[in-house]
Amino acid sequence: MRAGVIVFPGSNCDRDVAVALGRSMGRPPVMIWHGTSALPDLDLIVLPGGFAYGDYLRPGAIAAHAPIMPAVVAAAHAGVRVLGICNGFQILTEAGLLPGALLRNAGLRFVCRDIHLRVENSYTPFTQLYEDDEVIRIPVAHHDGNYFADNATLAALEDNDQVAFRYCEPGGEVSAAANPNGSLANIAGIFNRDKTILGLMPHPERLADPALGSEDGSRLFDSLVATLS
Amino acid sequence: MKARVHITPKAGVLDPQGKAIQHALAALGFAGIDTVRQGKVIELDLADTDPGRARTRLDEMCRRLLANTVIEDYRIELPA
Amino acid sequence: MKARVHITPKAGVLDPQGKAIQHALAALGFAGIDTVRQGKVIELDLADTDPGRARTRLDEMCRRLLANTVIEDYRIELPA
Amino acid sequence: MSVAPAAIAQHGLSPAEYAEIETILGRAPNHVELGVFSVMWSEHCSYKSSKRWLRLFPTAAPWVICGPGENAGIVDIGDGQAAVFKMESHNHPSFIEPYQGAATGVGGILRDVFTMGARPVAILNALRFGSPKHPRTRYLAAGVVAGIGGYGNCIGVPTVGGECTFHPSYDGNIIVNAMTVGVVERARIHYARAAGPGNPVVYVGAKTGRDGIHGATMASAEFDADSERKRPTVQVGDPFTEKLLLEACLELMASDAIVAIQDMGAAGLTSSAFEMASRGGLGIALDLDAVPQRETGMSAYEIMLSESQERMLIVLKAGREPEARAIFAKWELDCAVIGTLTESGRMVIRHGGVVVADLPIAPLVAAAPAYDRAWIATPPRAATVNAPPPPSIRAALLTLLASPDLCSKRWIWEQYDHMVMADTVRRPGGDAAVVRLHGSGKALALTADCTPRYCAADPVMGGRQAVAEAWRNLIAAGARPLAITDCLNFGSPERPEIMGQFVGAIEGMAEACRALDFPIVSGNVSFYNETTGSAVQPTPNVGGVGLIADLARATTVALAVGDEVVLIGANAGHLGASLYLREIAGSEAGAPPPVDLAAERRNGAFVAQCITEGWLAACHDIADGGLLVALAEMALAGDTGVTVVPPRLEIPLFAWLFGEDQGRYLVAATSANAERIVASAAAAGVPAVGIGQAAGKDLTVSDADTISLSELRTAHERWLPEYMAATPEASEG
Ligand SMILES: Nc1ncnc2c1ncn2[C@@H]1O[C@H](COP(=O)(O)OP(=O)(O)O)[C@@H](O)[C@H]1O
Ligand SMILES: [Mg+2]
Repeated sequence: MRAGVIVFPGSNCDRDVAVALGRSMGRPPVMIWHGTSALPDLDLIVLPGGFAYGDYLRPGAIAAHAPIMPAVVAAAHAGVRVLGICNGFQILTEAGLLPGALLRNAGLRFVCRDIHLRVENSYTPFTQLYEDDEVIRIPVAHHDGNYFADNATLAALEDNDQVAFRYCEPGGEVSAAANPNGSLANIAGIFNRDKTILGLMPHPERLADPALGSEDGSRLFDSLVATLS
Repeated sequence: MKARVHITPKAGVLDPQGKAIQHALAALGFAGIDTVRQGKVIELDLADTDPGRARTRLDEMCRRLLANTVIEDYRIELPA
Repeated sequence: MKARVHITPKAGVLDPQGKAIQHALAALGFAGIDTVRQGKVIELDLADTDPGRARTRLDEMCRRLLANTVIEDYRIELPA
Repeated sequence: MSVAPAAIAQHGLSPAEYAEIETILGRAPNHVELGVFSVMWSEHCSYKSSKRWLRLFPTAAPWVICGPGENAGIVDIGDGQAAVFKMESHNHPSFIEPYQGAATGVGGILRDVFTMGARPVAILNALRFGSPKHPRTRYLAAGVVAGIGGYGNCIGVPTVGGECTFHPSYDGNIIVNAMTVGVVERARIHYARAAGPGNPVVYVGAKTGRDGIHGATMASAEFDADSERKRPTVQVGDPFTEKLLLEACLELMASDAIVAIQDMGAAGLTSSAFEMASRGGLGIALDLDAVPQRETGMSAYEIMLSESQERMLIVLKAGREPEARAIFAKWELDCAVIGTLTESGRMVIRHGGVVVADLPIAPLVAAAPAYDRAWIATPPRAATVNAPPPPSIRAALLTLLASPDLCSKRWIWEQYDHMVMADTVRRPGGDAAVVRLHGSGKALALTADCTPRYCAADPVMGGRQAVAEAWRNLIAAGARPLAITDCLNFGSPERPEIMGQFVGAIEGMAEACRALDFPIVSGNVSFYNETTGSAVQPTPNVGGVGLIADLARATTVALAVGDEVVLIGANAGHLGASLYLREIAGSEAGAPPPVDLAAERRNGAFVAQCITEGWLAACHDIADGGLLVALAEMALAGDTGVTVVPPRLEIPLFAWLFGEDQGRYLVAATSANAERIVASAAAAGVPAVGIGQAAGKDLTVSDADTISLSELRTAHERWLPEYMAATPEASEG
């Protein structure tokens, strides 16, 4: 698998995701500066977490217009897998590659903690090493992760199995109490229609190392390696 | 020319900030406040001299960058 | 009565948001934009019927909660 | 013509200090020069009241690479790497504008660390707020926490630990101290000593505006009301620009183009230029027209004194400017040559083509005032207090765990990204945070400590205790304590009682540092934390750094079923100045617990040895609230109950449970290892006694005093979120 991580000014999880991907791939991904306009040949493009352009105006809004983005959009349309984590998810919605938007957390505060996720669709290149309805533990760390879409969009997401993960209780129950940010239908991550693009607010790269307490996040990267190698 | 762009959450879109302000005002003892919405205002100093052209350009700026029309409405204000 | 409160960074106070927006607009090819400042606008639905009293109350809300006058200016807009 | 007395006073200079300025110059200073003297000779920059006392600190050890005097301290952590750290205050700005004040405090201390070439890997914060009942406390706490998070989260450095306590003495003066820890390859350490006449002086980072020009100097006659209105006293931070500045600086530092570099912090361009030149014994010719400016029409005075954030001053090797320009252009930051090093020993400043200041550097820095301020020792308090027994052990424990100082600070740390960089091995909530050295099996243990109520009762003992507690926390985390930084927050040094607190705290800290081989490598002093004669409790915050050579040896505080719990250290049931006394009996009386430094060292060495032997399943030091609180914290962390079986006691049970004697740890181990621990402790002369066993889901002291973990957890977790949610965050009280 050939993987590239886009580095925007203000990205700050670029190294973290490169390390986690590197563990799964056996070699590091390439790092791609936002200011270039051409991409190398890739099987996977990762938009990492952080605060691209300080999250000013709206998180992801300015990054969605970075010089590299037309190439990312073109590659995505050509079927190259794209993974957006946290700020990367915000950028994907702003760039129109994923539907909906991420609003300020309902609690209005930044929230950094482990949460539980229920795997909603394990038949994708991103999630094939998870089981359907499996509960995994992954951290969130964001101020604007409150997923919103209008009713028609939401219905389409559900109908097409585009919801990837939902915030849930440790036992798997999807409840308001388990929702860290007010997201509609407890949505933590979504696919595009073709399941070639995944955006999610939680950070799988942060629990992808036994020294940090869990490898629940590794399987996402392992899934991609298994599919794309 | 000085222009102002007002960006507000679309009707139907949750506005957690507005709700929090409303709650806080009530708790501070300010009664009779029905709804509160929070938006952004962006003030720009434009080189344009023709208001019509300025409006067209601002409209494009809003659609391309300043507003996210999935969740926001915008309104352009130019000097009369 | 619908009221609007505009809250903007005081003159001379750094406005990183405005700076970033100006920069981004330039990168998108919008020329001739001199300065950009970003502020907040808060829209309130008040039970008040007397504009004078509404203004006094809004002024108090601004000072106590809505604005931090160390770094922000505020302006109250009531229907004429 | 001499400067008018009013202008001298407005610049915070005494008549004697002004006379000294005329002597140095042989003439009256002009307005720009007066401004320069006023900031360089301010308490903040010159340490004029504290200098002679700071010399008491031990600052050397074989592993210390750089002690006080640079932007941050540096210690060797092996394998060609070094840890760089410092703590700093932003008390006053945070009181005026809590979000921006705290945010720019974090920004400033980050720069102090990366200016030395280190990549910041962790932030800590020490916060002291007024009484929870004070009308502004909630607003201030909410803003400060959001501001620290807002800056650290954006720049992508984890905020991994800190302290937060409440006391009415901080009603009018909160304490906001931030600490940054960075890691650097030894060969890439950069210092702030100018060298090489002819080398260019380069300004990089954000543009200069009229931010934060000293309040004291604002009323000066040269300015009309309008220019005053234009000058915000509080700076607004831009963490995004700081992130770019960090990456750009580290990229340039990877080459050998830099001779010297210093951040522009307090007193901005003035202090960075004077300090770099003075360290190198050189002069600088500065051209202010070249300074990147955010606003039009700025005066020389304003440019020299601006405290705009996210800026650095660099001395480059001549000819390397294009390299620097290319890197800063890539990161979209300003980069401008604004001067040249000279051999003149003078700072010659031009603006609009004319010389606006011409000052000798060495006399200005060397002749900075230094005072031996009058001080009187804090009168001792009675060693014993009359502490009433609690209504019940159960009720007392629940009250303590739910008290503002002891309750869980989760509400705070969940607003901080404490995991970014994916090396936070021990997250907030334990003794010390543990941050892995990237890509290795080693780690740093980090802690911030101080018990102001002890310092108020007895500054010497409180000073000792702050250092000892930091040391103990590092030991408990499985680390070898290396060194500390500090931030000394006190009232007005012009009052002998306050100066007495300061002197006492320093004496106590220095004793502890010496006894524990725990030198001070950097720090900061913040005086004048008082309003209308009412000062904060003396608050010498200590930030400790330790090394964990093998991550496999990092401990946890979490109890597990089957663990035997052993108390290490003597328990005399000391209740003076304790939280038990304050929270249960409503009294702040009494002397603080004595800190026996020899015992402290012995007990700590013993615990460290147990960790090395692999005997411990869990380890926690005993601090605020005493033994039972520490045990409850271990039970909650492990979600495992525990039954306390006290040994035969010569003191009341509640004193044994809630006393705050120092030098103690609770360790957990298998019963075989517990036996080994008790036996070897006896041989080492360390008190050790089994006090209970972990099992079930209750904490039990007696049948009547059984509390379920869920009840404990609710009590521990409830107070802060409920308090913060209770009423709105009004900015005016
Ligand atoms: N309490 C203290 N203990 C030890 N060193 C101190 C203390 N206060 C200040 N220093 C040292 O004095 C120097 C100047 O400190 P400071 O002015 O705060 O630095 P900066 O200019 O980076 O803000 C630093 O090297 C600092 O480490
Ligand atoms: Mg410094």
